[in-house]
Amino acid sequence: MINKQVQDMAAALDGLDDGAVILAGGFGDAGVPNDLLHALSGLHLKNLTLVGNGAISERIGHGKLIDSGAVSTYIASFPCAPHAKLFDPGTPTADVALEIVPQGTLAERIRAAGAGIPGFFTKTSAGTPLGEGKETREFSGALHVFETAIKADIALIKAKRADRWGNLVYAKACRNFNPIMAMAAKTTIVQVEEIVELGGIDPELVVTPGIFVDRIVVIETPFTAQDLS
Amino acid sequence: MINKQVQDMAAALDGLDDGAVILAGGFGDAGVPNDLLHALSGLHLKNLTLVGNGAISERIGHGKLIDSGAVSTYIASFPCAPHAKLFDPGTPTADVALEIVPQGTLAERIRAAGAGIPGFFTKTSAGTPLGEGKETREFSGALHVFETAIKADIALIKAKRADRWGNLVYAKACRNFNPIMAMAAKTTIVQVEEIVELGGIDPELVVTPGIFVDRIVVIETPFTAQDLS
Amino acid sequence: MTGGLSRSQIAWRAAQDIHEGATVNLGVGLPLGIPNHIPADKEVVFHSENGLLGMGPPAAEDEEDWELINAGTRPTTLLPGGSFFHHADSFAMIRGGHIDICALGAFQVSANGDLANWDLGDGKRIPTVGGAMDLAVGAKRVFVLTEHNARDGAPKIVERCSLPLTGLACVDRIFTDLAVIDVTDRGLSVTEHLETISFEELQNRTGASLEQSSDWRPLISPALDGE
Amino acid sequence: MTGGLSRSQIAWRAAQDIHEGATVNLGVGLPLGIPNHIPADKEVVFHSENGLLGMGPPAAEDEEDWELINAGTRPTTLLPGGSFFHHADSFAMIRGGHIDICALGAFQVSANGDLANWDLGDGKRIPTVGGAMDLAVGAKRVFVLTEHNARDGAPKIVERCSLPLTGLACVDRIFTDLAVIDVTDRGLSVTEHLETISFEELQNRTGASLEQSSDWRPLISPALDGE
Repeated sequence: MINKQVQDMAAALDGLDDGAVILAGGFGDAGVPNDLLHALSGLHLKNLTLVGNGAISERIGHGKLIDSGAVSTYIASFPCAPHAKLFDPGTPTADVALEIVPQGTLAERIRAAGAGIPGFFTKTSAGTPLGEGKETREFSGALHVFETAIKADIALIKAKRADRWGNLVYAKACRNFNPIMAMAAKTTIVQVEEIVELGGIDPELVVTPGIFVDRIVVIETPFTAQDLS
Repeated sequence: MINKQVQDMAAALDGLDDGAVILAGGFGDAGVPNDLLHALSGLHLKNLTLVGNGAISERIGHGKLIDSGAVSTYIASFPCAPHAKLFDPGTPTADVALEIVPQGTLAERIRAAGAGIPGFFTKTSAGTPLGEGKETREFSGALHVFETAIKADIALIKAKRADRWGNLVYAKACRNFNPIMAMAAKTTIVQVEEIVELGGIDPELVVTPGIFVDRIVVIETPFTAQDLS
Repeated sequence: MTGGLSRSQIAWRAAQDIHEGATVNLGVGLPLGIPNHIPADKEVVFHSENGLLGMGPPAAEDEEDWELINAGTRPTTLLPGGSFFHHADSFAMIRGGHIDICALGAFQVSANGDLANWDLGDGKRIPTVGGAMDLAVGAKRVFVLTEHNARDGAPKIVERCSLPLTGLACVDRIFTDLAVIDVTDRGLSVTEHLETISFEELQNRTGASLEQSSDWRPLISPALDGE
Repeated sequence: MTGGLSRSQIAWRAAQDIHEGATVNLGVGLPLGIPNHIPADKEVVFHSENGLLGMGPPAAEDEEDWELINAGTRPTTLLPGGSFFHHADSFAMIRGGHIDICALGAFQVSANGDLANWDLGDGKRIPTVGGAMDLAVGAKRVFVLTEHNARDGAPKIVERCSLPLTGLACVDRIFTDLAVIDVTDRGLSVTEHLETISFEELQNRTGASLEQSSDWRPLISPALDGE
């Protein structure tokens, strides 16, 4: 019988190692796998490359993992919200290497990795500082840059509901990067609020088919930014 | 008020012209916009480029439009089922130019057009006759070919249900090429079995958001291969 | 500084150029005022790049749903007819030219429509690009809403941008507190400006050469509450 | 022609190499027999490139649903846990390396794993590639199920393919009526063959050089009904 549910965080994060490339979902605080990220912070790994849209605070989610010292490179479109204590000179994370990627290019590079496309051209960032040093080509008279897939070892995903095959549905604006990140890693680890019986998710409603999911851990009440206060 | 529904086939196909590039959905007979294609056959246009997975018979769908003499080029992965009377020497459609494209490459080239990606690399067809003459590049030691987006003037789509904004849901295996083709044309024309009130489609269940849809025509009982007998 | 339009009036003026049925993405700052000036009977579909189409007004304070946020990460609402999708699909809408109008703020716009709006280039802050570069080059039409001059009086419309670019030749129309200016193949064309200033004065407050459009008309905005 | 395995037995043998939980795509011909030999208590997820995961057995004759067809365009079924998706997502699964095993038929397989299975190259038929090229290079492991020799006795396993290729160096394991052969970096390695024929006889019926695997064992299949 296929059953991708694991019993606890330790099992969910088993085998993660120093130097891994990790995709972590979410936008703002919506869809951020905070519980997975916080548990990962506690493993004291080193030299992780973290990929995600951005951190909202050093106290939660992407920011908390970065602040724990585990991350040497952060690939993001909006690395940090204005008031987060991250990356600034004098903070513990001043040495984290930042790679700023336009949000749509970031999404497409991740989707490309999941879809087996090693590289593609896009108009986004052509002629700007973020396009500097990239191969360029004209299409229909407009300058484009060549972008490559971002493949990862691990994807950390948050979804609303799963079944034991790993089919996932999300809540509202909490899809964001999660469905495409689930496609792009060797091992995809998901935190969900509940697991329903097989067949309990309408096949027309599945957003992430189970083929993209490796491990599921149930966190009934996920940690959110509302819990910080 | 936004209302993309048009009253009849004439209004749905209004403005189509000789030489247009037309995407038509479907795989086998599932999701094929037969009624739109048959109405288009009656317009006696010329030199259309038709793009789709393949024709199952000269009497229906893609095959009927081709057999009507309107199509000068067919871009397809499986141009014709074994017993269809199409393309063979001596048949009326012997002169139709065929461009055979691997099915996944066809899907990705259409999706690329919809997503504003002018070109991408894929391993598919590298080293084969279908990759001949294409730009090649190695990634991770494997030969890849460069493929370009297939942009179209018109997409002919079949869906199950729509609302007046053009949100679409499909039935089971009838999605196939329809959702990606809806993204890739200047004008997307959809036949649906019913239109429900705005809000009548769960926002989590929308497969094609209305942004991709221009005209909707209701065909309560679509023509299918079962009607050929 | 002048008797120019208020921020609400700039948003009002831009809203007049949004047609019924348009799909519109709004950047932060001035553009966020636009929905306040779309009449209730004119259906406009707002896109939020974090995966919403058919976005409604911000959530009421006692109805905040943190699973339903906008691109500014604040609780919002979804109208009937709305839909949810993931980031690759959302930016396919943007990059693929499916957004009719994107309204953005600006640090600088150049005579050929180059836009600088993401990095002040002063090294004081971590640069955060978000979706600005994708929106700038992807939308069918790009509106810029901006004060005509910075607080120190420096023109924001310039011959060439000195700040790091967001996109090349991507801006179509500029709405300021003084004027409405189209970016054309021949340069910047003033289609409207306040009657209270002369064309020469407008030119003096602009860092690039302007021409007056053949269908020029005065820039008029109603008085608006709350300014 | 020989006392080799029946077509069902070839499918049975391939089915033994499909692990529980595997996601599997089946090409037309011999591979379509594989599901008949997966025990009911072993969950295998079948993918159909027209947009199904968790495909079940073909639809019963009185329960045909023409909105639910397989890649062969015949009515099929969906198991609990199944899902529907569009063609770009379906081939993202294939091209992105998410399909564990793809089982295909073959006209020819070469010593380095090149596959020819889509065009006989005789100009007699319109060539129809379908998803063969994507599957051949995209799946994690590619199984080929084929008669060891064509009807005229010509070997289907050859030094170099003479027919138009489907994919380069893509085949991992070949199941025939006579043997199970792995494509390795050093060439073709026979892991199993019928005890009723000698290695020399197998070599004589093969168009490429074979070596016997160090963990060779006899190819044995149960008698199967319906042959």
